Amino acid sequence: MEAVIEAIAVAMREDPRVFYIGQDVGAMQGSMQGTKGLWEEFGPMRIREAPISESAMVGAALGAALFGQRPIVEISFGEFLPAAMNQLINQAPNLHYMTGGTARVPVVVRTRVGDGPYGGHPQDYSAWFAHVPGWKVVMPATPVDAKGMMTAAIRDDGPVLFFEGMSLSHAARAPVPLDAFETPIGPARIAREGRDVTVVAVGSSLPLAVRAAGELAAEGIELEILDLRTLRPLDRDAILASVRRTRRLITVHEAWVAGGIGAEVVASVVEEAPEVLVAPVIRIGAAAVPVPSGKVRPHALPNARHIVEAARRVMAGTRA
Amino acid sequence: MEAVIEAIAVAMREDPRVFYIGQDVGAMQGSMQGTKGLWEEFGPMRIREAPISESAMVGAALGAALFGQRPIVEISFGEFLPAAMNQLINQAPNLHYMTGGTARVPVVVRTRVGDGPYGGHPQDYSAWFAHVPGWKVVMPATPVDAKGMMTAAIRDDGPVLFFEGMSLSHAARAPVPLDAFETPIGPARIAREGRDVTVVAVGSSLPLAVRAAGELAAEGIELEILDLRTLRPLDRDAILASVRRTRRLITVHEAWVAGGIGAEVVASVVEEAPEVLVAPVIRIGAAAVPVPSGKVRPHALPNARHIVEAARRVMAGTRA
Amino acid sequence: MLAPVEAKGLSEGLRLYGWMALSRELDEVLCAANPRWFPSAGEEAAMVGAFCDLRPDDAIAAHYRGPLVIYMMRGAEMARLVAQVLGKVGGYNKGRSVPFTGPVDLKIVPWVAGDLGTSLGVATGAALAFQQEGSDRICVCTFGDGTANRGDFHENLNLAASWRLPIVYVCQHNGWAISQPAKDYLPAPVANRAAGYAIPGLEVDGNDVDAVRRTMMGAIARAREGNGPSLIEARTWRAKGHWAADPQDYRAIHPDTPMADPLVRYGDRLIQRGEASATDLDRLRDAARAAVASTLEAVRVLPDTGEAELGLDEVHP
Amino acid sequence: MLAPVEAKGLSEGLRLYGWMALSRELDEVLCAANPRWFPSAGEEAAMVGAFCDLRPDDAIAAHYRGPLVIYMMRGAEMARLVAQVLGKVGGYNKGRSVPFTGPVDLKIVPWVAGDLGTSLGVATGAALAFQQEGSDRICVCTFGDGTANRGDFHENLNLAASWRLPIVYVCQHNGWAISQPAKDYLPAPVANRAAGYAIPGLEVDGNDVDAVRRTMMGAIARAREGNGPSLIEARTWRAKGHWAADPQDYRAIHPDTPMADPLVRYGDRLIQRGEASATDLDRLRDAARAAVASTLEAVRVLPDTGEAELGLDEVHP
Ligand SMILES: Cc1ncc(C[n+]2csc(CCOP(=O)(O)OP(=O)(O)O)c2C)c(N)n1
Ligand SMILES: Cc1ncc(C[n+]2csc(CCOP(=O)(O)OP(=O)(O)O)c2C)c(N)n1
Ligand SMILES: [Mg+2]
Ligand SMILES: [Mg+2]
Repeated sequence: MEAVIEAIAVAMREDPRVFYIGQDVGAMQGSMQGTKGLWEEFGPMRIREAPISESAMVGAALGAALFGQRPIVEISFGEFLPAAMNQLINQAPNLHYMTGGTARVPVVVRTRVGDGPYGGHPQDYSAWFAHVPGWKVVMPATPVDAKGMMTAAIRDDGPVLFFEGMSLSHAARAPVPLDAFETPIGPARIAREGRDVTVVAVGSSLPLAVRAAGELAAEGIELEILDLRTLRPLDRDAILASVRRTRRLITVHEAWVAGGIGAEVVASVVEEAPEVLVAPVIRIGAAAVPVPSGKVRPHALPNARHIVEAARRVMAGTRA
Repeated sequence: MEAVIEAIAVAMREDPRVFYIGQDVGAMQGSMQGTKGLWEEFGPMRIREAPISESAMVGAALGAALFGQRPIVEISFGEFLPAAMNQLINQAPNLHYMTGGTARVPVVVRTRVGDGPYGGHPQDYSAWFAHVPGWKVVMPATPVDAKGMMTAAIRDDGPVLFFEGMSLSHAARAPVPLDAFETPIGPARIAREGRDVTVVAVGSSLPLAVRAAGELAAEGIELEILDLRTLRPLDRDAILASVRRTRRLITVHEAWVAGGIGAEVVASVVEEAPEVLVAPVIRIGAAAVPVPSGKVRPHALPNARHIVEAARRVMAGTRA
Repeated sequence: MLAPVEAKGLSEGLRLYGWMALSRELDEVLCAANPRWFPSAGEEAAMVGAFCDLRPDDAIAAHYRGPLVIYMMRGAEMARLVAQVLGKVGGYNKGRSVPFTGPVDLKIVPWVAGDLGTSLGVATGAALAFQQEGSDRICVCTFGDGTANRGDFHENLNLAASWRLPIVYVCQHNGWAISQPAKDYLPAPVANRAAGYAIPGLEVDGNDVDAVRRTMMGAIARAREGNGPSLIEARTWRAKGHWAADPQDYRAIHPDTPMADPLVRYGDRLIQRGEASATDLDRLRDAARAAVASTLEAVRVLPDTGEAELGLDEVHP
Repeated sequence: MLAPVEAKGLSEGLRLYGWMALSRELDEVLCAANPRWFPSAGEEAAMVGAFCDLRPDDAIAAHYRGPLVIYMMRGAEMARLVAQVLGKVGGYNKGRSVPFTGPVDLKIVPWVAGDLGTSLGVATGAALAFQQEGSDRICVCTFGDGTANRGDFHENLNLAASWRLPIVYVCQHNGWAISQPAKDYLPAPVANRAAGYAIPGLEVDGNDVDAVRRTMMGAIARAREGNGPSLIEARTWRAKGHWAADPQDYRAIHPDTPMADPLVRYGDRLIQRGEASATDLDRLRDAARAAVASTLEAVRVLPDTGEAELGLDEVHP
């Protein structure tokens, strides 16, 4: 996503401590052209090409951060996060807390998840990290947010995991402000107002929800779409406020349903106010199979039709 | 836990394809004496001591399973699962499905989590695996279940992750049948009947719930305790049936709350019947910090008092 | 369909040439049909030489670049493999995994995700199974020079050496990891790493199929006799891009030195040795081309894999 | 408190002896006070020799066995470290992490979990930071012979070699990984692995502090001058159990060969060299013992760490 690259370039111009670690981020300009132009501008010392050693890449970024730098480390695809998992879990989120609050670890881990033009490596493990205290986990859904949240992530003094939904690289070009700006990590955004059903959408599921809303409006069903933007910390207030208005809830993301962030969204509502719900909630996500790499994939992933049907069902299930 | 060792010994006597991979499982008899007697009986070829190479250990177990053996691989503590994460995530749960349903991978991964006499390595990452299609994930709470579920796990033709709550090794000795018997993977168990609040307890949280129930009974609050036993597949029917009776729900586990299995339990109820809940649900789990290794640890983990207070709150929150 | 290669009466040399030629032809056609296919042109000697002297009951774990010919050498059907690459029904993997996987009943370690390095673990486990069962079966595992830097390489070689497992690890060193040249991520030859595990470490000209086979023979015998693993580094050269449609702009920035075509080299040798005439070779190549073309034609018309293969019931549990 | 060691006028040799003696005394007392403490007796020459010739602005990542003396050499307070081991308030880690961690402001890579091997990654990152900032600071990282088999060992040594990072990796090879003898998991010397990364790999008598220092000096200079990493294998011997209360039954099953006590060896050498008398040594040891005893006394009476240190607000975010 060009917006992300812009945010990185601006930060690297501003702050010599910001540098980048990744695979194929140099002469090739990145997987899916994800670092286009950076290597030319900043050279091989600040755009570092690493061996296929994901654990060492993340460990090195953590150590560099601990000793004064502000690295961004790219794991080409989210499917490779497990290869760096002990650095990502037993080190990154612990360093500040376990040192009695003294260590600072300003690291951004950037990665790509889900379906998209590339097709490969579609697994989305984002929910794991939303489970782990010490991480901030973001998944922007629009170019503007992608830029603003990458800027916020780079400026953050702790570890931030930045997920790019691959299907969004298809997204219609929206105008993105040229200057550096921050989109704060945490707050969700109402992407569409509507009175009938709250749809909490994550990353690349946002356009699906928007499409579904258009279709449903014709039937008189008005979706309120909450673009979650941040998986941890969760914007519980925004979720609850919206569900209080609509009294119905659908969650949608590309990750699996069981134990996905949708479960946490649902739980956050019924921890506060189960009585607001007038219909069973519906969670939409990947089918309960390892997400296929082949042409079966689209059938395993959420689409706008799922949302349309879910909305009809929750409306029908209304007991109020 | 001796019951687990017994299950393993019986299986190894019955089936020459069953063997064991772990660290310090030989002359030392295992971390926390977890393989006591096995090395003496079965020798170093069937009780294999591995280098500190968790990823290779799990990979080797998967390959051995794919080629006709039935290995049990022990990762001494759950905190080291991330070191084997790509084998655990990108291989184990995928092998059967991705080969068009042809590969069989009868592997048991055994590990220890949570607080306990040892004190170290308390992180509990079980929720991640409950998120991933292709895994069965069990966490028995009693010696009888530990034996029966280990037997079931060994006999299963797919990968099973077997979590032992470390505090349970303290547990009061209960008589365990000597013969091999299977406790099926999947069904939860009503550990205590009660009309007022359903407490879904996981592994080492079960004794806490039992203790809390005793205390609350004196106040006239009757807990129904559901020993979850299996995190994936989740026994949605048992959960819903109990909550339909009590109309109130508390979940408790040693893992973190956000994105924990408690969230999935809650979601499974409100996907079916949000109207049964007459009070906000309460989820109890580790505090939102990396679980400390030092003496701060108990303050970060659930205890019986938390459950007692939660039960009082849900009873007070009743609107019906 | 594989008549040109499997035909009775062909000399061993011609059979080998036939497999390499088949791989080349198939590769070309797959690259044309699927821009995301990973070309293996130029690496056939390393690929075929690593696996051609195994028994059918041995296990194999082939590198993701160029494995299809290896699977066919073991009896996999070209059409079903091509179906995987084209996303058509009939693939062994039912369109679920990455397309360079093969059928497990032929003792093939499958590719079930695209993460590099983990196949070394499963391959090591196959060798462990054979040691457990007390047989003299072995496993051969190939992987790339970039993959050699994953932690799994180290853990598995050390585990296999410690346990004396019957396995041969072969690095299919083509000088690249996508756009990065090997000199940037490999400060020393991969074979040097063998000393760290007290196992043989051998570099070999990976574009000379005879040399690869000779080196493999020793390592295979060693494994079969219970003397443990070996590490072989077959030096070859990636003649094309990382993927079929790879614009390869990086190649101007990181120029490399081409290696002679292993197919041409081997063909010339067969002629020199008097084992074959140029016409024999042409005929084999033509037959391979024809077999590939007819397979492609047959597969192209098949329907795409679709919802029917989602297989919700083929997940455990 | 550290007067015996820090006292002005002590020769370099006596200062080193003093640190080693302090470590030994501290270890003994901690083992008595905490049955789960990990004894380091017998490994002092390897521990101290690896770190004693660094600058204060260099980074260190010490193996979990025996790091406290290293932290003290850099200025950490014994009482705060002892508080960590005893679970008392006042520890640098506020009772949260494993007790063998040290204060980060002294350029110490902290132990934040008990998983072995990951500290190599963070240490490598420290060296990367120094290269990025263009300084001549370096990092020294020690780890066990068992830990050397984690994938992180491989990935980090290769990364450091590829990028010529200013770091020295030192294996504190004590012959054991808990109950497993090194011969079962290390088919070759760890130093042999250096050839795989084209970096120096040096074995040294880890119970001879002078030898360790000499070997370190070369590696430190190399790193400081921008010539990249080295791998040193310091051969030492675990004189006690894995943990203080370890019954060590496995030692009868896997007998090993004791090594001479590094403290005695170094003391004798100082006497031979005429650098010290037996009385000097005794005095240092007595002073160390006294310092440890008084520290322990002071820490023992402190309250245990408790809920106040839970620090819900010290987690990011
Ligand atoms: C763990 C992991 N990291 C990164 C990738 C992305 N990737 C796919 S192919 C490739 C290059 C592999 O290089 P090599 O092992 O030499 O094989 P080659 O492509 O040269 O045959 C990379 C980095 C991956 N698939 N898995
Ligand atoms: C990743 C990981 N696996 C296993 C363990 C359990 N463990 C703790 S200490 C130890 C032995 C370490 O051996 P070595 O590295 O030689 O250090 P030593 O104890 O001998 O000083 C093991 C296996 C661990 N802490 N981390
Ligand atoms: Mg390569
Ligand atoms: Mg050791």
